[in-house]
Amino acid sequence: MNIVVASAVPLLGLITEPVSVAHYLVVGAILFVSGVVCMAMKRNALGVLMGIELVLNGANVNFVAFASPYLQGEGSRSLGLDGQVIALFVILLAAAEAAVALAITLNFYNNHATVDVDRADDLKG
Amino acid sequence: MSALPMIAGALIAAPLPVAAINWHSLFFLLFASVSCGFAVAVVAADNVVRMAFYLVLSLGATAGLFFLAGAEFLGAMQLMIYVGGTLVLLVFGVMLTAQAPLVAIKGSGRDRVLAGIVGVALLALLLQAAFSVKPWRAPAAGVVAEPAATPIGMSLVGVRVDEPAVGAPAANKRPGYMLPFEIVSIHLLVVLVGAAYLARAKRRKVPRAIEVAASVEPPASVAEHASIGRERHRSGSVLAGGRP
Amino acid sequence: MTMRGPGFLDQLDAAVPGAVVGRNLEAIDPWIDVAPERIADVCAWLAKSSPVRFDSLQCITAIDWFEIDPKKAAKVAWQPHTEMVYHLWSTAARVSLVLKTKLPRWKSDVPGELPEIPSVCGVWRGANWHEREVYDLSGIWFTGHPDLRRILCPEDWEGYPLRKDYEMPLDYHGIRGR
Amino acid sequence: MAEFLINTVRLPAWLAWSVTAGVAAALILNVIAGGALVFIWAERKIAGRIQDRLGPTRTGGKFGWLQSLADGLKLLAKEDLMPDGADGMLFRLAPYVSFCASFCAFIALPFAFDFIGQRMNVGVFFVIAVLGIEVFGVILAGYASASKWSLFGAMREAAQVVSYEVPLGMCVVVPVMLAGSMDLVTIAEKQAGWLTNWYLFHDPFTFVIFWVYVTCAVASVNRAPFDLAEAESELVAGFHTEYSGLRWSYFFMAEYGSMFLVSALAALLFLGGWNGPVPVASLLGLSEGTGDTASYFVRLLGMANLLGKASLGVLIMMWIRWTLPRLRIDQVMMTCLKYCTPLAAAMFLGAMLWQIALPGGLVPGLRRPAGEIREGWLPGPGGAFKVRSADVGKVVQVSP
Amino acid sequence: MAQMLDDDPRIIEFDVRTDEMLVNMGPQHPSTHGVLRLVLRTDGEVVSEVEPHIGYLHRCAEKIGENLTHRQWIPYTDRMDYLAAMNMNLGWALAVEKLMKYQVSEKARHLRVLIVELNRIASHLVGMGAYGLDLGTFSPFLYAFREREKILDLFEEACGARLTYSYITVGGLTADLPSGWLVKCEAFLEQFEPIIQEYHALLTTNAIFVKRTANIGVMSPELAIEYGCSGPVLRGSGVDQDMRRDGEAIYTAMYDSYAFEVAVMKDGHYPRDHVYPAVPADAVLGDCWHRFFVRMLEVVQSMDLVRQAIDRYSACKGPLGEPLKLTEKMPAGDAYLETECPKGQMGFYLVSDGSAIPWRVRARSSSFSNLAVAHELCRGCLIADVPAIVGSLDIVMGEIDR
Repeated sequence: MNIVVASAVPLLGLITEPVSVAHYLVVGAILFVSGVVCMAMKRNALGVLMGIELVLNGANVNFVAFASPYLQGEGSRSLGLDGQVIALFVILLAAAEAAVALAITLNFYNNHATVDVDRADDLKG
Repeated sequence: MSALPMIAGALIAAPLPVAAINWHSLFFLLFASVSCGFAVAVVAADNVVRMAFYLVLSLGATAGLFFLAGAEFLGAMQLMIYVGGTLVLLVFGVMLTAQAPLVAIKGSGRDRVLAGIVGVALLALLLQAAFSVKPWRAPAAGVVAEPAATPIGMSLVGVRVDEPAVGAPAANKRPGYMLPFEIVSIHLLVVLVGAAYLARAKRRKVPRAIEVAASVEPPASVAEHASIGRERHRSGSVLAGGRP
Repeated sequence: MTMRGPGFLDQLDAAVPGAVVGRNLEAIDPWIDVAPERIADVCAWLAKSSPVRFDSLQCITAIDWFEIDPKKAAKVAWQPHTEMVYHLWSTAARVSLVLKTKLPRWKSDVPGELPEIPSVCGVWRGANWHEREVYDLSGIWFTGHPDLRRILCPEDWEGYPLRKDYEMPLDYHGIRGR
Repeated sequence: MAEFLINTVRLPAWLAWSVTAGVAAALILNVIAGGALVFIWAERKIAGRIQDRLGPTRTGGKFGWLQSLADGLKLLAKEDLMPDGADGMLFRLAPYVSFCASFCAFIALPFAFDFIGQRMNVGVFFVIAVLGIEVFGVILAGYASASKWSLFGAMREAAQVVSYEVPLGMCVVVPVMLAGSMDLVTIAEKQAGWLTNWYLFHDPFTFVIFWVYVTCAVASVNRAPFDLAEAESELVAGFHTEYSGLRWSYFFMAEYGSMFLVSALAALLFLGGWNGPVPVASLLGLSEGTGDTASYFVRLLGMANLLGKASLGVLIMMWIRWTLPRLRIDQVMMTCLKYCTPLAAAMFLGAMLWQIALPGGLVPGLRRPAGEIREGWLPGPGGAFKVRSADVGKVVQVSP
Repeated sequence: MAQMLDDDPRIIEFDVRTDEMLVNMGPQHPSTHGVLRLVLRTDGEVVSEVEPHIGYLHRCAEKIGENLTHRQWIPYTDRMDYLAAMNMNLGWALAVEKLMKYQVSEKARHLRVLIVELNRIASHLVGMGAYGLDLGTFSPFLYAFREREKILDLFEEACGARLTYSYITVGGLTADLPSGWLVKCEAFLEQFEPIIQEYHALLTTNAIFVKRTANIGVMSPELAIEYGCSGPVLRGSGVDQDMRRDGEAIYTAMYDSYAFEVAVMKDGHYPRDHVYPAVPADAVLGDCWHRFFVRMLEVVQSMDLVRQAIDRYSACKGPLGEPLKLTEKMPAGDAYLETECPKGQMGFYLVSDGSAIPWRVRARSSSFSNLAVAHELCRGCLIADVPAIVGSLDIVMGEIDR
């Protein structure tokens, strides 16, 4: 029955079949690419910061996926606890990074009255 | 685009038996679409405040994905630190600098096209990698995740209590995370101090009325006023000649 | 308290010669008449150097002596003019003093040109609002006032309501006046 | 319930689970929404009594008990206004963000043994984390309103709530440490028995930290004297200055939801959860875990217990609100940084040392046996080992 | 430039740079006591400048006064400080009587004292309650209004009005008290006296209240005098001045044989005629707390005066006397008189050309001068302090805008 429906409409398989690591990886990839594009495209320093957060989250999704006991086939290896701990460190470092980046942005804003990263060209010869 | 009519057609022709729905997958789909959709919205939005809001939703949905993957502690952590802490900080920063001209700085069209091409290319690469992961549709059934909070806590103080993966060394031989934990702690402290130092600005201090009052000499007239006794006075014009 | 009564006036005369141009010590509130251009000097002396420090300005009043009815105007004993009245108070000695000064109704008798008088804001900071009010309602220009603009009426109000010949505008931004 | 539906009513499994989930969700939502209505009525009544007047008396007959409903109808009928310069999307979304965050936290809140939306291994953590998101709605509302007063309110709220999360977290960690679990059900179960088993009376440090928790909880849900974000005498109405009608009422419901939540959390963490001061059920020989009809009765009793304690907390917040003046923003921040945080940290340390020095408590007989084996990990030779479930609850001799 | 910044001692290192923002507080704002508009220049939460804008209630009562006879203008004085209309009536009536050299009967004199002191209590109750409201506590406001209602009931019985009385008029009062009024008044005082301790518990000594008011908006005596501040605002700065004791003879004669001590801090303490809570350690003379406290003391002081007035009034046997005719002609000349109203010294200046209609009428408002000093007090305070400071000045817009 399931197979019939799934074969009739391939996308329906998404909600009838259990998810696997690959699903998570796709999500992670989309987050990551969004972050990269965001970093590249935005001129607002805070926008760039948000891009970084997205990139880190994309990576985190991967770590969690590889660590999850739900998503692994029988006998396959998972990162187990290590994946979660690494993701934890990523979150902490992201918080630290956000604090410093925000401080730099505010400092930049104090000195230049703008948050446009293209205007940060003081070191240009 | 052709998928939608197909789904609709399939639903009409052969109604999807609700029993066939894998609820876990459905919720995954929900969270994943929210997460990815708002991540793309962050890229697409120009208004920095809205970007921050989309980011909140995206990261919140990611926390939901973590919960689905059995990483409850991590999910709560994501909500607490990321969504509750980091992003409030970010929104704070956005508002501090959100003056009309800065709210929406638009990138140039060339940048956009370039970023789009690079992004699509990168995405293609990553998706290729994602789909090549071995167990594409062979997840385990009936696995119940162990509560992870305590093992994570124990591993951070250097003791591993979780079940070792297949082929890994025995429980108490595997490395803990004591040193990284300490490094991160120190790092956070340094960052805290550094950020506070960086964000300062010199500015002219407006003296508070209290300080002004405190800095002036003790008023002479207080003594003068105090010297007047509590006897009743008859006042009048100074020109009226002497007090009666 | 020997420095009261007429003796006080002599001191004032000596300190600011020629400022006091008249006096009435028999009135209910005895007053002295001051030359308008010397009012700031007199006040400064009264507030800072006089034996009785008049440290507080209670009230500034402008009285418009002008009779619109020509029949009555013919009978009155005075020429049309504006009278400024300053009520001073000494917190330490608890005595009051009334200063009066006469101004023309219009500067150089050109209607629309406000009569001028030196501001006493430099003597008492509290005079600021009082002078603004007098300017607003009676149309007296205080020279040397830091921020002389209307205070009770709207900024774009026309005319000076407490002048006797004031006529309420028929219309103010679409609001019927009379 | 699901088992009952599957086995007795012969429903298909998916339907049984859906029905169960639906009933649970509806219960939570209605208990909270209905609770908000009751609390709004209670607040008006209490305010009235405190201020020497009657409060609502007419609507709905006696005591004006339908007043909140009538208010709700009035709010529904109000014109839906949005300021000209407002950011429309964010302005509309903000109340729902606040509302959802406040109500989401109830998922992990147990009302009695097994009466819980989703039992979570990290329940406390989850509740605190989700509650923290409520501030987003407020910030967005303040920003999107395009009003300076709203922005002031939002900024105050952001600064205040984020700061108070630190001492609040520390206060919460103490019961977590004593119970050895972040699961709210476990924490409450550990306090079963007589009044003396409550963590409030565990040791002097927990007694002090309870009051720190109360302070921080009042501050983090923005109630007087910490209601800086909506300080009506300074900021008109703070972040919801520009809101009216139903959208405003969502903020209101979120506020009452959060009030109830932090009160329930206080009851669970410090006041024995659903365990009454006197263990009536166990004295009668009943147990809540067996699954028979009697156990349901015990659970209902426990739920009444918890709701009573949480409502008491809410009532105390109302009492405070109608008694005290409001603090200034710098004083609020100072209270947090100079008093609450160091105090919470010191009490945390103290409670930890107490636990090591006097594991059985001052009067050993009053508490559960000290040598009872709990679930979790124990240190042993060559690393920690997991306690076998069969050993949990056994009492062993502990060498001092 | 950077070097200069480093050297200037007034420059401190502060956190993130913020931008100045102009905020309108009012004219529709919960804590501006009517239609007052304060333009705040703020830097974050810090207020660098406050500019009051007034005139929203202006109706040029002085111009109206030039078209009415002296007694006809009495109702307009009601509408100046509508919270203490009796005191306004009295101020104008005495100014006219000063010009006419008229003396009211002994009985009318004591009745006037009785009435205005009762009104002072009512006014201070509103001031106290509204101040609590400014600081975010609602209940004391209603407690204050509950007691004020009883005073208004008494007034209603005496003159038929609850807010704008026109009771005291030129040449006396419009009517004598109804029978049994004094008993009710005494009963009220009896019942009211212990309640004052409740107010002290809820506000004066409340820790948060003290934190919000002590050392906030400190006004030096010089500043207060220079701005012509008066009443509790002036006495809160430690200046010992009360027109009931220091004013002109025609006014102080009213209080002859009355015993009262001016509520002002002298030699580090307030008058010790009653039991008062101690001054908190944080409070500085001239701050909001002292201004508030002086008002609280004056409530007790006025209660004493009312009791004394009741005794003296009941001892008077003669008739109350009729007020002057509406069209009674005034002598030519001018007279200025300041009376001690609850908000401060209210001055009325009257110029007559010999007819019954004054040539010029001038009302010198106490709240006007008291508000003028607000920008000095608010400089550098926090936004939350602005209502605290403006509230402690206890202004009434009807009197400021006239």
